[in-house]
Amino acid sequence: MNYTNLIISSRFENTRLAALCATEVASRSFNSEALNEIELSIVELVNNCIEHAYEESVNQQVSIEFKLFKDHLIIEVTDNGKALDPSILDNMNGSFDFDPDDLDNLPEGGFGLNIIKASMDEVKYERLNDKNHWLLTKFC
Amino acid sequence: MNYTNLIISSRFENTRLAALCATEVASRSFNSEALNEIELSIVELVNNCIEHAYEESVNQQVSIEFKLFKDHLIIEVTDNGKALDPSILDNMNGSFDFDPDDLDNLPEGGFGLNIIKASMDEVKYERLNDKNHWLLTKFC
Amino acid sequence: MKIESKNVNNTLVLILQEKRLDASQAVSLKDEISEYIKADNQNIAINLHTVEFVDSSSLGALVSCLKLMGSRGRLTLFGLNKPVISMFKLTRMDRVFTLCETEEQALEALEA
Amino acid sequence: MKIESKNVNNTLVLILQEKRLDASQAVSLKDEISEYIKADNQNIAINLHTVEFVDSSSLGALVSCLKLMGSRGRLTLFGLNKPVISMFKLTRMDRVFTLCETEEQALEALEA
Ligand SMILES: Nc1ncnc2c1ncn2[C@@H]1O[C@H](COP(=O)(O)OP(=O)(O)O)[C@@H](O)[C@H]1O
Ligand SMILES: Nc1ncnc2c1ncn2[C@@H]1O[C@H](COP(=O)(O)OP(=O)(O)O)[C@@H](O)[C@H]1O
Repeated sequence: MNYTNLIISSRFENTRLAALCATEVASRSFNSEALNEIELSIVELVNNCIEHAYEESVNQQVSIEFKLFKDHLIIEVTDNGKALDPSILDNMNGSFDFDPDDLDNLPEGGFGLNIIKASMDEVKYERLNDKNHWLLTKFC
Repeated sequence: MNYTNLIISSRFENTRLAALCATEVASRSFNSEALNEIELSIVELVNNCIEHAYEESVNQQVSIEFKLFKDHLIIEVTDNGKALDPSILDNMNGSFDFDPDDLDNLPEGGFGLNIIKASMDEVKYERLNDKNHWLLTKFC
Repeated sequence: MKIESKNVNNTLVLILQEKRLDASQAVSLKDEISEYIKADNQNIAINLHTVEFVDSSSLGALVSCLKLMGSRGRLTLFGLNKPVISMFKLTRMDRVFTLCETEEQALEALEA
Repeated sequence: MKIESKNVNNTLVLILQEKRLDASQAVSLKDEISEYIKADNQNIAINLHTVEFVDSSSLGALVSCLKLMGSRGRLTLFGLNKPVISMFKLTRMDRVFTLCETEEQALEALEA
């Protein structure tokens, strides 16, 4: 197992540090399509921590742990911000339902969790000791 | 101040994670020549931790903290490995003295600390609580 | 956000200069393209060839621009790299935007 | 370590395919170039144009190859990117290696 941990300050510009580490760690075991999915998932997740859990207050910390095993990668993201209502995650089904011809009502947001669900093999959320823990798993 | 902390496992292939984070963090304040010097210094330092402090035993941890201030960057590298004899660092003068025409006696190593000293504005080493602490400073 | 622009016939071509469109740029992406739309450019083609990564906030910014354009005119995107195309397909936004490969095809689509 | 090779007149040109030469590659860099030297190639020109970064362990590997070549023949490097040139200058190894810009210049230097 190869272990890496990145801690960033809660600013959107720092999300790309998580993206860089994720793709560098994962590049040893995943093809380029899977790498894109991993990069996208980590960016969406860390953006959510900054936007929703920390409500954009800066200088909070987001921790991103990478554990690369022989046949899978586990990414654990932790923040100290506001809790998520777990039913929101449960109700996401990884699909994108909207009427493409109804221009005025096209969604401009609300994609993040569905993207993560569609891109990773497992997505778990837990609230523990006033912290949010996200556990993403992807098999090689 | 923008704070970032990266923890890697002690394998040479992980040194490039430190290089990626260093250049991404520093790219916001330094020009490309300075970025090269920062990247090189962090790679040399982390390589040394893995090679000398941990004597290449894998699955030890090296922590690299980046603190980006308005006019300078501080990089703090910490490991739990063997101590350095501080006189080694003190005796490095940041210059490279050898006879370029004496092929047989050209040095094949021993560049690392001199490279770091020549590339950064300040290099400090401390042994504290059985840990090695390296403090590198570079002004923008 | 760096954007170059040029006029070709009746179309404004906007050439993005960013490698990544993420949450740190989404607001300025939306604002700057919106300015061009509000300035009454009825045909806009956006060149994304430098862009290697688009997250959902920047995708949302582009959707917002498309809605702002509404019935005033037409907006197409071209030069999308593979990960960017994947993002549009994953979110099914490939059914909403006119995506072209080259500038030529984008101009044709707009002037048709 | 990916290395392509070709023969031009009496010179073996080795084209490195790596973006980074660091401690994780230094041993195989040294071993693979050493094989070419031991196989009695007397003129070797190494193309470094893909290489964006060289650390001291890889620089040491190249010095070791230069010493192994010794009086058997000649070794030059060409196509060095800016950070790589800086590394040679910083360590003063630019005084030890023959550094050329292009393959042509490298071949000329070897055949002179
Ligand atoms: N890390 C998080 N912490 C707290 N709430 C979150 C988090 N991520 C998502 N949420 C909640 O779930 C909703 C859906 O998130 P998402 O699908 O990413 O879309 P968006 O972020 O565009 O709203 C958010 O609006 C927010 O209420
Ligand atoms: N992080 C470290 N921990 C312990 N000893 C070190 C460390 N870095 C350097 N040293 C000692 O200092 C010497 C010089 O290091 P350096 O200049 O990097 O050259 P090299 O690593 O090629 O020997 C090493 O040989 C080692 O004895």
